[in-house]
Amino acid sequence: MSLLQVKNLQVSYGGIQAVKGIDFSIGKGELVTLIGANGAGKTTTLRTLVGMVKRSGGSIEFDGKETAGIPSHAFVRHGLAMVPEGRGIFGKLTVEENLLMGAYVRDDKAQILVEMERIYQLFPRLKERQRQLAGTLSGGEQQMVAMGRAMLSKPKLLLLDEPSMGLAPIIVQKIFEIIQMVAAEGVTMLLVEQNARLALEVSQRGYVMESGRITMEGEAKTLLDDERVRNAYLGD
Amino acid sequence: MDTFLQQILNGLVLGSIYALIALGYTMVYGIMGLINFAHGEVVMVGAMVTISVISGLTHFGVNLPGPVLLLIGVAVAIPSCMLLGFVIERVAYRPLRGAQRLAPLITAIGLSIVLQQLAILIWGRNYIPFPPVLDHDVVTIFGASITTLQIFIIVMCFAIMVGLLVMVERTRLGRAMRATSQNPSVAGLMGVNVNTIISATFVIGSALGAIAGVMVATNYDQAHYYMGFMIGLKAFTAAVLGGIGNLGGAVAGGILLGIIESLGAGYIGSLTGGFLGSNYQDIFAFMVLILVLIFRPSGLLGEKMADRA
Amino acid sequence: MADVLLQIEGIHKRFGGLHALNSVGLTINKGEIYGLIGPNGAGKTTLFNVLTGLYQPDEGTFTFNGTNLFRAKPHKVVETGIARTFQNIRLFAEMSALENVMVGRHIRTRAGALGAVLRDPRTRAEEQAIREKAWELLDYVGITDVAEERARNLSYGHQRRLEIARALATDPLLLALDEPAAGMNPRETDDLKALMSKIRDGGVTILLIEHDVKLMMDLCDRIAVLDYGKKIAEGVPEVVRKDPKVIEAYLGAAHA
Amino acid sequence: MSMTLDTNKKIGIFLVCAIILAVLPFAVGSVLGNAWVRIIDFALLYVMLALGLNIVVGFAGLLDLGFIAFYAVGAYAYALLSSPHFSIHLPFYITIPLGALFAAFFGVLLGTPVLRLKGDYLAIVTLGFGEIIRIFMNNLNAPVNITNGPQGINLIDPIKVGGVSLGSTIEFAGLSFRSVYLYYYLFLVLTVGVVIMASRLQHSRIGRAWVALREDDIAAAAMGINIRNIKLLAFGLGALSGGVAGGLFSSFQGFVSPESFGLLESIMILAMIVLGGMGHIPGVILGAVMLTIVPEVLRSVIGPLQMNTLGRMVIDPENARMLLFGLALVVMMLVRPEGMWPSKRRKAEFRHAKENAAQKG
Repeated sequence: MSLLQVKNLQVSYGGIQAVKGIDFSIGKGELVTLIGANGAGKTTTLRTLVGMVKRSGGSIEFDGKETAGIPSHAFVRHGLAMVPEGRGIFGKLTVEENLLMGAYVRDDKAQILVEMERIYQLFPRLKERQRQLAGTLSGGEQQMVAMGRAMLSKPKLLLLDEPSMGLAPIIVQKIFEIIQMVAAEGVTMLLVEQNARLALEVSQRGYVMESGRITMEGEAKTLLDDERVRNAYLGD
Repeated sequence: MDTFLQQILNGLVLGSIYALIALGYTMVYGIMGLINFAHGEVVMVGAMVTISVISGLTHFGVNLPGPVLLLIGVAVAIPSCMLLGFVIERVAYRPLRGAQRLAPLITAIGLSIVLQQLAILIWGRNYIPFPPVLDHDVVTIFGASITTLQIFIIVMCFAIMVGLLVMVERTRLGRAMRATSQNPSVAGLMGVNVNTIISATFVIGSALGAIAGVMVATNYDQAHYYMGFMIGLKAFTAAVLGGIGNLGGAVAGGILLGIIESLGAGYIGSLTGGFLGSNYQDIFAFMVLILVLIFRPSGLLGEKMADRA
Repeated sequence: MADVLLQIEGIHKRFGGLHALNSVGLTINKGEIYGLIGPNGAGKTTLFNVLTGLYQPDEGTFTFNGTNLFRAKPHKVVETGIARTFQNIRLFAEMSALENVMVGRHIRTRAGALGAVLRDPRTRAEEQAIREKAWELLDYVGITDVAEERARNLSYGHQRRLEIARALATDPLLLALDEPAAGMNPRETDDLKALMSKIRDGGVTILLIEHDVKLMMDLCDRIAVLDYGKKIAEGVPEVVRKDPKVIEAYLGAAHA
Repeated sequence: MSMTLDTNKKIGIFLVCAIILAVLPFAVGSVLGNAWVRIIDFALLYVMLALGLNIVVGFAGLLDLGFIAFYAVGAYAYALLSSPHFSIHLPFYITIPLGALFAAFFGVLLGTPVLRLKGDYLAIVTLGFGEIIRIFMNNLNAPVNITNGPQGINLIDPIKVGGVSLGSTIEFAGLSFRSVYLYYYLFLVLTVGVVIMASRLQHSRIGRAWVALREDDIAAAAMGINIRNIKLLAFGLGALSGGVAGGLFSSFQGFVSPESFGLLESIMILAMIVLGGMGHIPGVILGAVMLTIVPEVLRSVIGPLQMNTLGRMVIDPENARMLLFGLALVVMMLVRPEGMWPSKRRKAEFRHAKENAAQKG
């Protein structure tokens, strides 16, 4: 039984069809990667999943329910969270306030505090910087805030958009460590990445997207060994 | 020395009113990055509605103490202005969100004109005296005089401003407002209904505007359909002076501008050897604005914005 | 001894409490590809902004091709011969690709308002030359087929190339590229690498910021590493990549 | 082949326009009366003003809400130098250029401190500047009487061309040219001049630099455009056109007072540009003409219409006119923010903005 089931999804953006009918699915507890070139439609796909972009056709079934008609701000209530490209932290809010924003739609105050402690255990750096403005943190710490914030919404599925984009190699490594830590917590994730090698190395399954279509799919290991993937995306 | 203290007191009264209005500008600017040009008209409507309610009550022979009448007037004016603020956002700004900058500015100017003309239709073109419901008891402090009403204005303004700051800094709604102002689309991902937050911002700002409008009208004992223009402009100047988008800055800027203006009006004659008279008072706000923007474009309390290159 | 093109020393830049550049000095020689790497927030882009006049440094010296450019305005910097691209692509979105490049010719042309209104023969000839040069540059970076398209509608890769063509239109001696390969897949990166080599071979010195370690190691003659606003290493790629300070601050274990 | 066809077509259109414009005052004057010729004269003045402001707002993207100040400077310069107020009566070929240069000087004066400001900040400062100018005009009658205060300046000399005053009726070739006709032709010539100037600037190196500035000032600076100079040039040239129009207004009206130069006038001119189609010269001309003519039509229609249908004045015509103007601004921006006749480029910009907004919403 898959958590997310996408069928024939189509999205048009500024007169151009960015996503041309794709099918994919994600099972509970899985970490799945979507790789592809710039402009292949990966980010558009993610944005469509959380209602930031309207689809022009196809169906998205999440947790057994069609998501059409859910207003964009209500997706998080249904268990769909996204860490946007560039992390999207609120720089002028403190670390703690950022985390609280993650729990914005919840009202079980006591439970939120418990889970916040859990995040601090996972990322002790954040505990130290609780009252600091998030904008003053380093790139890796900001990623921790973004991940912790998303986890506080208790997502059934967490979407990650280009977490390593434009970051120093040493930070990229840290970010993938964080992703694996979060995966170990049992969070289902869909990862969109330019850095195909690292992404496939941490994932169970992968999809390759090219100009709006899914052209390959399979076990991450298989894709890592695939000649075409190696040539086009791994730079071998 | 008496003139000096007197002008400081006058400036404080004027300044706290500016501050209250400036908060409305700065909140909207903080969250949407646009100048709500029609905010001055909200202030005017607040004053007008209060006067109408009080006049209406006295006309129908309701015999209540002055302050109670005023309170009823304000109690009607605040929700009226809140509704007006809500409508302004829905009609003039929401449909244009994400559009080019100039479009919302023009709709705002258009609405401003419409509201003024409607005010003429309802209340006429002449100055309307504020009903004599309040005593103007004068208190003398070190040779300078201030009315109890003015003291009340200052105290009220500060109480409201503190309340607003606490709301924005400490509550869930305040946090959502700050998050939305920084990044609306991410705030949306967190489950914040950005439309609701923006409406709330307009509504709260308009409530403050309504109160300020009543204060202006009681302080000058009159109201006029065009009163919102100049005071709105000056309050906006105050917001810029303090650093637009910054609530504390709006308060500081408002009070500072009020004091500068009063001192300016009091001393301009002797400063220029009688060449410029106090009819140049209105120039001060603009002069201050231009000077601030030249030397400290981000305002007094605003962060220095490094251009993102 | 190679010819020195750019020399900066003791450059400081502070933003409020943040010391973004702390006594940075570097020397770029004519004809080389000089790389600049470092963690995010290390001050790379700030340094670029200082070098192109968008930021005024607080202290230091800045000489380019024999001209003192300390606290010079951007147009003066461009006139002296430094052109740049931006990390997040800043094209004139509603102008056509061709017009974008034509704007790049601004600094090398003279027609003023009077000439524009009178349309004298000199102004017309200059306008014609601007147009021809712009076509030539579009051809040079390989995007003549989209010359009339609005910059906004171009693909990501084309936009990157257009930004380079626009910078080249200013006849630079030094071309400063800020993460030109960000968001590109290995194939696109290779094409870009070829273009950069071609530009260098054409006599333009290149200053490059990139996170793609492989690209930097392959392409650059020398590399400087910034961390917390300070230069922590400088040298040929093989030496820099083995420097323990660089591994600790930037590369991490995987690339050592 | 198609080349010649196009050229022929262009010449055809040009000739038709020229003939229409040449006989327009006579046609209008004989059908609607000379009051309407006067209105057309004003329309031409507003076209000049709107084209001037369009250089600043439409081309360079600098939002100016105090543009009327330059009109005022031009008007007062003419008035002070050609009226009994100081008993100076200089000829127009000195006063008009002098007023224009003076206005341009003020344009640069305003431009210099606000160089670093953008968008709404710039709008509000220019608005403040406009108000300062107006307040000075209103109060500079004491202690030294320079502007004659709120009363304004009267009996301003009409323009005299070769000994012939445009303020009087002259007979020529059997036709009788009244003052409003004579001014019409003078204004027409100058308007055409301003149109040519604006259009040639737009399609030049300078015009491209303005667009670059408008689209991304940082990238523009990084391309070697001297941001300061190019902004000042826009302010200066815009103010120059405003100054010319101001001088003409002074001579045509024979009277100036601070009342003519309020904020509402600045907004009106901005509205002409925005409603017409910002940055697009034909659009701006259309906007200026529409916003001059339509209110006059309304003025003559609203009163009688109420009397005829309702039998009494329910709403004061002036009030109704302004109400409609305000509503028109709002509705127009909501329905067609790019204006009535936008350039293709602007149209695309607005479509993109709209799509982005829709996708975010």
